[in-house]
Amino acid sequence: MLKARQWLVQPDFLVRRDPDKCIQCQVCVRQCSNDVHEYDAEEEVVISNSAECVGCHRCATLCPTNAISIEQAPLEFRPNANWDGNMIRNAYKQAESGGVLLSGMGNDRPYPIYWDHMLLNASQVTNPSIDPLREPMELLTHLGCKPDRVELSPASNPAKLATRLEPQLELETPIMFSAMSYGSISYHACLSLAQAAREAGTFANSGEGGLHKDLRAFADNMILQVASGRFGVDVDYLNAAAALEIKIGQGAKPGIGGHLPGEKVDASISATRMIPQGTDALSPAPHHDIYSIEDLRQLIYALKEATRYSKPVFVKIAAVHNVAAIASGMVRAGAEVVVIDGFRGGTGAAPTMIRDNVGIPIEFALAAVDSRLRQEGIRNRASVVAAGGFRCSADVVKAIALGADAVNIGTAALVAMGCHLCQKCYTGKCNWGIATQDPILTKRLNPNIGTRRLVNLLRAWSLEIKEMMGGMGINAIESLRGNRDHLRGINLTGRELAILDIKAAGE
Amino acid sequence: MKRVIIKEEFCIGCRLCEINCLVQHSKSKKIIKVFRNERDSLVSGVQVEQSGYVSFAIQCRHCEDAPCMEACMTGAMHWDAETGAVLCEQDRCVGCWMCIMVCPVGAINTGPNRAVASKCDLCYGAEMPACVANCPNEALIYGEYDEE
Amino acid sequence: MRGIYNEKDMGGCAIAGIMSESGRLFNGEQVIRMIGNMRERGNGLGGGFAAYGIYPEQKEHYALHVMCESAEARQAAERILSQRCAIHADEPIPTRMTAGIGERPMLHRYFVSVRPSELEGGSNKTEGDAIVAVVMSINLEVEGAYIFSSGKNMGIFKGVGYAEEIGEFFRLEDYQAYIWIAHGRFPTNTPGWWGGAHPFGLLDWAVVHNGEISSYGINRRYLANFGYHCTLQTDTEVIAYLFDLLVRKHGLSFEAASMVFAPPFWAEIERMSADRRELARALRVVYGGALLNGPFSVLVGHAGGMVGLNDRTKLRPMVAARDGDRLYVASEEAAVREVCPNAESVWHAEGGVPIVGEVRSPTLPPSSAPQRSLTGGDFASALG
Amino acid sequence: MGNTMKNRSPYLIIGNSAAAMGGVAGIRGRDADGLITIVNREQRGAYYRPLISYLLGGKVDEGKMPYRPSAMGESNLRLLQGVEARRIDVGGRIVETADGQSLGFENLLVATGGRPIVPKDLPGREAEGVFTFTTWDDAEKVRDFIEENEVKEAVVVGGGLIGLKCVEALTALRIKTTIAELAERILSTAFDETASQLALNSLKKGGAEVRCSTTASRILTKEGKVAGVALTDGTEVSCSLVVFTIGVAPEKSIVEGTAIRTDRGILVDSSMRTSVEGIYAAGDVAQAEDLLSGEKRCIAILPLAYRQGFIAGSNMAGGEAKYEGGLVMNAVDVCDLPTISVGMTSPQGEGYEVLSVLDEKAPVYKKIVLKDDRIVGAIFVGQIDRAGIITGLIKKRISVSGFKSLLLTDAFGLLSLPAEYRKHLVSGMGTEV
Repeated sequence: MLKARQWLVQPDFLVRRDPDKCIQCQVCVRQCSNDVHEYDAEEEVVISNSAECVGCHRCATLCPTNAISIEQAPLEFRPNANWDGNMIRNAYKQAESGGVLLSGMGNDRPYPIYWDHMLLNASQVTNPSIDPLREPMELLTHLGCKPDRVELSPASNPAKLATRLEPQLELETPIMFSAMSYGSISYHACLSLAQAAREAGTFANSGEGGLHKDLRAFADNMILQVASGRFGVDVDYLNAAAALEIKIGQGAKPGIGGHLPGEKVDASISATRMIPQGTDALSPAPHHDIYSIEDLRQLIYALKEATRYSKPVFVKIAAVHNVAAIASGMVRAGAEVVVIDGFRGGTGAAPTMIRDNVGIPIEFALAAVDSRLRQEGIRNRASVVAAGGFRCSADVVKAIALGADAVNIGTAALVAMGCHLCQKCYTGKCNWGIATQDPILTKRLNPNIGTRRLVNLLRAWSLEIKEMMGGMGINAIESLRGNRDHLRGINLTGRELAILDIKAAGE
Repeated sequence: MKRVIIKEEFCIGCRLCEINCLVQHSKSKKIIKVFRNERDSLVSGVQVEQSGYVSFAIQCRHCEDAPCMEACMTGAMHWDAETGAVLCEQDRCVGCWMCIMVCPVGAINTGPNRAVASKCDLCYGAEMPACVANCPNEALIYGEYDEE
Repeated sequence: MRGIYNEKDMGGCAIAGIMSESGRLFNGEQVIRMIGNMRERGNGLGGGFAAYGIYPEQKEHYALHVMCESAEARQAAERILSQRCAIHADEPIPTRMTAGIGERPMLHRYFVSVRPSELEGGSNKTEGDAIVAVVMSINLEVEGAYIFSSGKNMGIFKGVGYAEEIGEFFRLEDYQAYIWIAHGRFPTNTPGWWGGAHPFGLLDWAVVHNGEISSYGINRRYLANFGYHCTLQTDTEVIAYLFDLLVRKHGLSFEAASMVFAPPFWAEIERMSADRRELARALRVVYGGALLNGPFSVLVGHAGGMVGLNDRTKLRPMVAARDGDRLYVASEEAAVREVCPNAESVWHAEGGVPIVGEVRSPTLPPSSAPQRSLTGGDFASALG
Repeated sequence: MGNTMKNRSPYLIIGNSAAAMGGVAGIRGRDADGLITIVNREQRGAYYRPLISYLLGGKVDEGKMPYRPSAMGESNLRLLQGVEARRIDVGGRIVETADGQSLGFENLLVATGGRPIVPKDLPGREAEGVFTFTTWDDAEKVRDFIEENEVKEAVVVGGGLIGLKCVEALTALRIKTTIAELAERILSTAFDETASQLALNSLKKGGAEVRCSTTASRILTKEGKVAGVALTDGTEVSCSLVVFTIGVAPEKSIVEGTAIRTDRGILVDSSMRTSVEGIYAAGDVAQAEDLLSGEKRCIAILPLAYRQGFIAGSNMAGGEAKYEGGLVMNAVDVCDLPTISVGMTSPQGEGYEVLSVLDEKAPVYKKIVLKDDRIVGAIFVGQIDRAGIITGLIKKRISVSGFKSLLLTDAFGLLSLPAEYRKHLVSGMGTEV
C-alpha cells in the first residue's frame, strides 16, 4: 500500500549489507515485517530500505553470513545541547502527524540510575563468607500480610501454633514476572511466562487482559489483575488466581489508562477480555469506583469476600511523588502486598511525554515506602514488591537490601524471550513474535524456547543473588531484606543518601 | 531410530534449513563459497512450503517400509542399519525416477543435473542434521517419535 | 558518646557463664578464672560481667548502673531519672585501683521504681516498658551519660581492660550471685570504650556474645518497628532487645525464640511433623527480620536462668557442662575444666539448639523470662 | 519319493527376480530361518533385471547387477540355479524340475515373470542377429554379437519401455538405431499423444530413428545373418541386429493343466493366493486386482512385483497381508527427459476431467485425469519433482475438490493437501504437526 511520505521524518537507522558476504538467501526479506529488505529478481540482489528499519535486529540475528549491520543513521544535526536530535525529530514527527507521540517499553532518557550508585558489601576476616555451592542459601520468600507476633497455644508442650497466618504467596526466588496482558503480548509470550513461573516456582501476572482459557491450567502460578477496564473479570477468574492485583497505576504512564486498538482484538482476545471482537479495549485512567482510599478498601474487601479470604490481594501503583504516604494508606486499607512500579517500568504503549517525564525512580520510592511503613510500625502488615527497570541480579539484591520483599521483572523477561527493545510494541509488528497478534509473527516465539530462556534467566540471577548473599555472610534472604547496612552510596548527595538511608562508600 | 520431527506450528519460513542443507552437502562447507561457486551443483534435501502463516520444512521421512526402496530397480535406495536412514547410493542410481514416482511426500528430487536421485541423508554421520541444528525456532527436532 | 561509636561491633571474643540451678549464691571468683583462662581470645580492650541475685535488700527496685563522662552529664541524667522514677537509694559503684585499668568514667548506681504517672496512657504499658523508655531516653538524649545495667537484683560490671582485670577492678569477689556471665572482648574496629564492652543489658537481660551478626542492619530496623532504638550500634545490643521483645513482650519460649534467631533451614522444616512445621514456618515468615544471620555464640542471662545459643550453622564455638546443680557455658572447654575438672557431662552446643538453664527456686523474684521454658504466655504481667 | 519328503521345503519359490526377492523379504519378516528354496531357470543369482539396458549401454558394470546381499536375507536360503521348474503336482505338493528333481513344498510361490513375445512364423526370425531383451544373458548375447560383427545399424521392434531403454543403450554404443512401433506412437500404453510426442522428440535428439504405425513383416537375411528388416509399410531398413521388445506375456506354462486357475496370467486373490491352498503367485505372471478398476489385471512393473511377492511371502509364513490393488505406473528417462505416468492417462468414456499444462520448449508437460474429484491418472514430462504426492493421492483416493486448481501449479505441494492427510504424511507416525 502506498502511503504519502513524511518529508521531515528521516530514517532512524542505516542498514548496511556487506556485498562480499551477502549470499542473496533472502532470509532477511522473509523475516522483516517492516518490509525493509526486498529481493530484486532482475538484478538478483537484495536491497534494503533503511527508512522503515526500527532496529530490532531480527534480520541481522538470522543472517547466516552476518552480512547485515545496523547503525544509527549518521545524519547529524548541528550540535545543540538544548535541541538535541531527539527533540528535533519528535517535533518533525508531530508536525507531520499532528498526533501524540507514542513509545513502547520503558523510559529511555538519561536520568541517573541509582542502582548504579549503590555498592554491595562482602565479608572479610571477621566473619566468614558462605559458599552457596557448598552450603544452603535460602531465597524462599513469602508475600502477604504478617501478624506482629506469633501466639503459641499456652497449655501445649511441645509448643503449638495458635496464630493463624493470612494467605501467603511462596516464591522460590524473590523475582516475579511483571503484569503483561494477553493482547499487549502474544499468546505464546503469555504461555512462556506462565510455564516459566511454574517451573521456577514463582509467579506470572496476567496484566489487565484477562486469563486465556488455556492458561487456567497455570493459575496456581499466576497473579490475576483487576484493572480499571475490568477485562475478563468474573468470579471464576478471581477464584482461579493464586493472588489478585488491583492495578491502580503503571510506572510507564502514571495517571494514564490503556488502549488496545480494535484490530488487535481478535476472536481469542475478545473471548479472553470479554469484549466484542474488533472493538478498542479502553482502560480508563482511574477506576471509576475508586476515587479515594475508602473506595480502594471497599474493592479490596470485595475481592477478599469473592475469594473467601483465600488469596492475598496486591495493589499496584506507579511511583509518584508522595508514594510513601499513598502506600501507607493502601496498607491501612487492607492491601497485603504493595507493588511500586518505578518510572523506568515498561509498557506496550505510552505517550512518550508521560513515559519520559512522570513519576520517580523506583530506588527512592522503594526506600521511602519501606522506611515509612517501618516508622508507622505497619511494615509487617504488607509485603513490598518493587518493579520498574530491573536489569540484573545486582539490581535485585540492592532492591531487597533497600527493603523490597520481591521484585517484578518485565523488560528483562521480554529480553530473555528475544525482545531487542526497538520500542515499537504498539505497532503490532514485533518481529520477535512477542508484542504482536499477527499469526505470521507470533509463530516466531516458540513457547518451549521462551520458557527455557526465562527459566534460565531466573536460575542465573538466583545463583548470582546467592553468591552475593554468601559474600555478605548471609544465608537467608530475610536477613538481606531491608538490610541497608550492606549498601553504600557512591556519587550521591547527602540528601539522596538520607532518602535512601544508606551510608556513603567509605563510611 | 532418530527422525526429524516437524513442528509446523513453529516454522517461521526463514529457510535457513534449506540454506544449511546445501552448505552441509557442499564440498567446501563454507557458506559464502558454496553460494558463490557450488550453488548450481546442489539441491536441498529439505524444502520449506509456505502459504500465509502456515509453513513447514519437509524432508525425507525415512519411512519404515519405504516405497522408494520397493520401487528402486537398482538397489541404490537402501536402508542404513546403523542410522535407520533411507539412503540413496548415488553411483548405483541410474536415474529411472521410480522413487520420485512413489514418494508420497515428494521428498526425492532429480538432483542438480537430473542425473541421479537426490534426497535427505540425515547428514549422514553428523550428530544432528544441519536443518535441525540451524533451525532458529526448533520447528525441526531430531529425536524418536515416541519421545513426542 | 554516640556517633563516634556509631559502628557495629565486630570481633572474636570469649564468653563464659556459671549458674546454680537451685539458686545457691556464690561469688565471682570462679567466673573470673574461667574468663581469665581464655585471655588469648580477648585483646584487653573490653571485659565485663553480669551477676544475678546480688542486691537482695533492694530486690524490689530496678538497679540502674550509669557511666558518665562528667558531673554535668550525671546531673542531666539524674534530672530525667528523678522526673520519671522514684530514687530509693544511690551510690558510687565500689571499685579498686588495678594495674591495667587506665582512664575510667564515673560509675554510679541508682535503685529506683517507676512513678505511677509513667504507666498512664500507653495501654497495658508495664513497669518494664517504662524503665526501657527511661533508659532509651537517657542514652539517646544525654550527652556523656549511659545506663549500662537496668535490671532488678542484678548488675552488669564492665569496662576497658582484660576481663579478669575488670573483675578485680569491680571487686566482684564481694558479690554473691546464683548466675554469673562474663565476656572478654576483642574489638576489631571500635576503639575500646567502657560502654562498648559486654555484657550488654536491658532490664534483667544481660547478653555476652562472640561473633558478628551480618543481619544487624535489618535486625536494628526491625526492632525500630517496636520502639527499640539501638544507641550503641552493637549487634550485642540488638540481641538483648530481641530477647526482650520476643520473650518478655511476645511471650515466646526460649525454644521458640531460638527458632527465630537461628531457624532451621526450609529443607529441614519440610521434614518436620505437621504441627512443628506449621510453627517453624510461622516463626520464620513472621519474624524474618529477627533472624540472627552470621556467626555467633551468645550467652543470655536473666533472672530465671541463662540461655546459650549458637548460630544455625554453628560458626562459633560454645561448650556446656553440668555438674551437680551447676551449669557451665564457655567458648572453650578448657575454661570449664579450669573450674570444674571432672564435670558429669560436657557437650558442644548444636547450631540453633539453645542450652537452657533454669533456676528452680520459689524464693526468686519474678523474672523477665518465662518460668515454663517451653511454652508461651504473656509475662509482662509477672513484672507488675 | 522319500527323497522328496526329506527335502520338502516350507517355502519354495520359482523365479528369482523382484517378486521372488519380495517373497524372501516377506517370509523373513515373519520367519527368521525357515528353509527357503529358490528354483531359478537362469544360471545366476538374483540381479536387478531392469539394469540390463544400462549394462548393454555401458552405463553400469556387471558388479552393479547382483542384488545387495542385504536384500536377499542371508540365512537358510537354498538356491537352485540353472534349474528349470517343469510342472507342479498340486496334489502331491511337488515341483518337478527339468533335471528330474522333485521338490516337495508346503508353500509355493510362482514368480516366473514374463516371456518376451516374438511374432510366430515371422520369416527370417531364426536368422543370426535376432534377439529378445529381458535377461542378463540377452544383454550379454546382444553385446557379444555387436562386438563380433561390428554392428553399425540396428532395428528395435516395439516402442514400449523396454524398447526405448534398448534403443538408448544401442545409441549409446553409437549404433544407428531405428525403432519400429506398430501403434501410431511410442509408449502408447503409458502415454497420451502429447507425452509420446515429447518422448519421440527426445529420442530423436538422442539420435534414434523412429517409425510408427508399422512393424517388421520379414527379416532380411544374408548367409543366415540379419541383413535388414522389411516393414509392413513396404519400406526396408538395413541392419545387422534386430531386437524384439514387443512386450512380455505372463510365463504361466508351468501351471497349465493344473487346478490353478488362470486367465491372461495366474489369477490370485488379495492375499496373492492362487485358486489352490498354499500356492501363491506374484509379479509379471500374476493377474491381481487393479486398484482403479477393481478388475483382475496383469501389470508387469517392478514395484508391484516386489510388493506382490512381499505380500505372498508373508502370507506363506502365516501372515494376513492384503494387497491394496495394483496401479499402473512407469517412470522412464528417455534420453535425459524424465517422465512419469501413473494410472489412467488417456481416459475413454464419460465422466472424466482432464487438467494439463504444456511447455513444448522446456519441454514440460503435466496432465492430471480426474473422475468424481479423485485423481485416476497423471503424466509428468520434463518436470517430475513431487509427482509422488499425486501418486499418493491416487492410491489413497483423496478428493481434490478443495485444491484442484493448485494441482498443476509450481506452488503445489503438501501444503495444498487437506490438513489431516498432510499431517499424517508429514508425521510419518501421524502424531506431530
